[in-house]
Amino acid sequence: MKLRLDKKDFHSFLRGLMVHYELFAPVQLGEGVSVYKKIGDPSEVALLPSNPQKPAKEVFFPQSETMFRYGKVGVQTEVTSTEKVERKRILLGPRPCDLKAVSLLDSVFAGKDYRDVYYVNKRNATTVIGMACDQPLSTCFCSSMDGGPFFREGSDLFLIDLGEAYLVEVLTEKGKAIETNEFLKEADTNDLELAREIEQKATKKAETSLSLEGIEGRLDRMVESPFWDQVGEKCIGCRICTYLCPTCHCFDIVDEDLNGKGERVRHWDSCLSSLYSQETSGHNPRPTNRERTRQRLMHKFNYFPKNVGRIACVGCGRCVLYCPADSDIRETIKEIQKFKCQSSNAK
Amino acid sequence: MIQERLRQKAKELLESKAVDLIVGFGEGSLPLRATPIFIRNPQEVNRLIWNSFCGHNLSTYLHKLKSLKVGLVVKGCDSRSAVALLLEKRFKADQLFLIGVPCQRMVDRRRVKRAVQGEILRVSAQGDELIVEGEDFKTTLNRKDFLYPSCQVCVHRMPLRADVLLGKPVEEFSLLETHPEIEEFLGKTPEERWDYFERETGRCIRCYACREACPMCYCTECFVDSSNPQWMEKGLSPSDLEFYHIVRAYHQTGRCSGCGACERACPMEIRLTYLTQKLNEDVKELFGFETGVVGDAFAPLSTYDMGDKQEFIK
Amino acid sequence: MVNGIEIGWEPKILAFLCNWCSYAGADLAGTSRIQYPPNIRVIRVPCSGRINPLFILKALQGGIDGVLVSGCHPGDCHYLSGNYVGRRKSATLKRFLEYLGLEEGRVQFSWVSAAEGGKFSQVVQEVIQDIKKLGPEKRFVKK
Amino acid sequence: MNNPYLSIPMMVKKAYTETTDRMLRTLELIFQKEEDKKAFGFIPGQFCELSLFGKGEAPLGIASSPTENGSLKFTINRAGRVTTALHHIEEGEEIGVRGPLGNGYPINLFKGHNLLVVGGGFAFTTLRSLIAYLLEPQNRSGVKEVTLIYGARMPGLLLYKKELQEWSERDDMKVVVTVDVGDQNWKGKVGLVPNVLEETAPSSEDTYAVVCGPPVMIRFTLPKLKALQFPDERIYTSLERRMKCGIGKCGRCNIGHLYVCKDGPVFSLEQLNKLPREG
Repeated sequence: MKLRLDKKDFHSFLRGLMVHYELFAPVQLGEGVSVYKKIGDPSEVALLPSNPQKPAKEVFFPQSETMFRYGKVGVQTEVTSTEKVERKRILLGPRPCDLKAVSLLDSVFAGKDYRDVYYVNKRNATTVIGMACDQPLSTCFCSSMDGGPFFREGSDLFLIDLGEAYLVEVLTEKGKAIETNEFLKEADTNDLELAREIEQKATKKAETSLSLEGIEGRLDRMVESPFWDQVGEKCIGCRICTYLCPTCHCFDIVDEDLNGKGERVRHWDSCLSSLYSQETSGHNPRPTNRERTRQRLMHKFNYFPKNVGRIACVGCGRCVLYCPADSDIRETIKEIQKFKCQSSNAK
Repeated sequence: MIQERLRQKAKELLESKAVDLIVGFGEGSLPLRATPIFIRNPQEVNRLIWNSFCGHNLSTYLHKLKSLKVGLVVKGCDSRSAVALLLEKRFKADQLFLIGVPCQRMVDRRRVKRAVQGEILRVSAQGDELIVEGEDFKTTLNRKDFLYPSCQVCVHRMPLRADVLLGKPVEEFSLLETHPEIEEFLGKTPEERWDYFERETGRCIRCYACREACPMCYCTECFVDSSNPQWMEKGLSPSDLEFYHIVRAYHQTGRCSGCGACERACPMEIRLTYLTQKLNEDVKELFGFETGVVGDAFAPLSTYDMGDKQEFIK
Repeated sequence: MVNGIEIGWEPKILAFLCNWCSYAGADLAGTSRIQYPPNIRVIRVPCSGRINPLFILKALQGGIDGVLVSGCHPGDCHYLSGNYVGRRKSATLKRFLEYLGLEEGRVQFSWVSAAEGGKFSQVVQEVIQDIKKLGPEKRFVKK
Repeated sequence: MNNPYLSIPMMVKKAYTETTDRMLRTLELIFQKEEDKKAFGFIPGQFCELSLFGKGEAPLGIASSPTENGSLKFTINRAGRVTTALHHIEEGEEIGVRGPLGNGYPINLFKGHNLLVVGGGFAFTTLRSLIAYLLEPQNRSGVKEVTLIYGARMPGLLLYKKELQEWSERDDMKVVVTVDVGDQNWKGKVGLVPNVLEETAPSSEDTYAVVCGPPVMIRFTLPKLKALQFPDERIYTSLERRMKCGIGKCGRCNIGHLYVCKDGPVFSLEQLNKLPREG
């Protein structure tokens, strides 16, 4: 089903949705700086031409999330979990890369062994209105990661910006609940034609030639390679690439306490932090940037594929854009791919 | 040309084994950027570059290179950080060979980005001009209008200490009487100032890039990570974010060279140098001290003077 | 409510007193029966130079409305120079916090000797007065 | 849906210090709810996250045997915030327990074979669970010969002394207890665990070896086992890593594609050889 939503009606459309749903969408915190947040009024929504700094994973897996509250009742401790999601939710505006990443996170948090209720409840309660990426950047490499600027997986509804209006594609049963909205009209052939053109143009623009073939196997042989000294040398050990990565999902669990009453909270954590794997004794199995940067890359391109069968990188380019040492994961991948030739020649 | 001399010097140093490696700037993979590079092989010196985008303060890498003899490419601010680190006995002076480069001041890529519509794909600098190109635009910008905030108020463009100085000395700026941004900020009411601080730090995602980019942040355990005592929580509450940023900045009192690495590293574009610049100004006014300017002066908070001001004490 | 401050509100003030002078001064105020209001909570520290700015910030974040740091007069330090070093930290910290927008007077400093029971009481009263005027610390406290 | 981050309440029935350095303390916990007691089934080698509200959680191997019904035993080394607090908890107080977590020792694999247990220091906890389990009359016939080599730095640091005594008096197992440095009252063996192992030279014939101890002990013990011709697939060890969630999500105990908390903590040497060497 393909519908048309005039931009002049956009705020009214959102206001209508907000009667039934909590709305999460990009909000601008400063010039050029935005994040996904819960919306109080449609005017806060800022659908910018490129990705917000923080990825959409934050809506399902917040950077800082209370898991339960506790308090003493007599000698016993009463625990109240905050896992329940009270209202249905809409996530508006994530691009295909962020949504592909969410599907990867699904395999972690909603996978076969243990289901993470906090994530799963939010995920189940949420209808996703994805957004076509009509202006991919030179740092994007989604098309090399089995995605693309118009990749629709993960969206219940999919918006394509036509200039004056959005073309709204209804893709799932969940999305159908919204198609009856009064501001959605049937799209005409011009709209469809225009959308097709935009899609073709963007898809062409996003073409990249980064090859990932055989990377998992190559990394298997590279664990002890001096290559990682080189990668780790430049890293300053901040957490930008992991916090801004739409697929990274490490976390820490801590208690925040005041006089016997408090909360257990989980915060994002990062394998690039020196303290992340440090044990209480002071021993650290990943003592330097060499092991830590290796962990990050191995996890994305070797461990994750081993466990789930998919690479845990979607090519959004955030780590390329925001690395304070201007490390470029694409360059690193290329070097890993080159590594194969050297080692096979040597053998 | 500086770049040529830089490569030549690096080659000399590596070939004569005067240093184990050169830490310098290389071509970044994106326009408007350079990237830190580590060169051990004299054949690779041609990867070294010098241009308007060499903003990193490379002395932040020194902590990890403790067992080596390092040839470090430094600007004015970077050399001051290196001197401050020597003062704090982070390494021995003979471990370090400072390759000083007079700084033409660095271009703030975010300012340039804001000046144009669309993605920047190519940039070239010619004298005072920046030629910026994208898919469907090409503009010429005046370099001077797009400097980093920290570079705009920089007074020591020449490395104050260097084992070799490349290029002709540039004119030093006269000492600014006041810092315009600080002046402006002080013109606001305390409430407005706090609101600004809260708004800026409110964007913080606690990636600690400001800390990691800073050459002076080298504690093995940062106060923010300490669990015993636990000074603060690790979440995103405004108070905790403010706590972190107050103490991160305050820990730089009398140690900050004003290089602006903290601010440049921040992915959320939080203004940070207006904090450290103020501390620098206070330290100068109260104790007559500037970080890394006089090599053997005591760090101001590790010493005292009988005559220090105390009108604020009851 | 008067000037946005609730009637009957009493400020909580934390005083870091150096063991050798100010704490003894406070003790003297007590044994001499010199009165001062009970808004103050005392933490004894070995020296005013021992004050880590984190102590002050942690107190304010935890709901303290005002902080007083008090040590020996210049020249009297038990450790010879602790209060001089502390003085530099105090000067820079006070300026910095006020620059950020914390109200002037939230964090105060004094020299009180072991013989100055009267001065201690007076300083405490002044600090309480100042903080009462400022009202509860709302900017930095963790809500 | 079941929330894997919530703990069940248990009560501290008994708490006592184990060692003379007072760094090790054992807590015996009893279930507060009948349904929790019923639902809690585990195998030796598994661990739990002990939860103290306001302090956090600490992963600890279960020291009691599944056959010791109705209660769980943990021996806690005082190291960080949570474990220090666990040293201060008193009898009658409540504590949260999340688990059992991890895989545990491959008991079914051991069936019908000999078993060599090598332990050092306070890593002995889950080994105690394993031995206590196997010595139960209904399980004893499951394995053939059982040999235990256990060492500590000093006599005062040996865990579960009473049980060690009982076990050594049994005729269906061989017990060798050693200390690195003895004292005037110590009449037993003096020597490092790897050396005592070499000296004892148990046969590797039809035998599985389970090794648990400080990293340095493991490092020197493995070559000795190899010299005794234990194959890698018959050497098992329990890994220590920093853990938080205990269910393979939070990421910090990740080694290669495995998570120590979920896929371990018990691994065979054969498995470990295939993983990136992170020490």
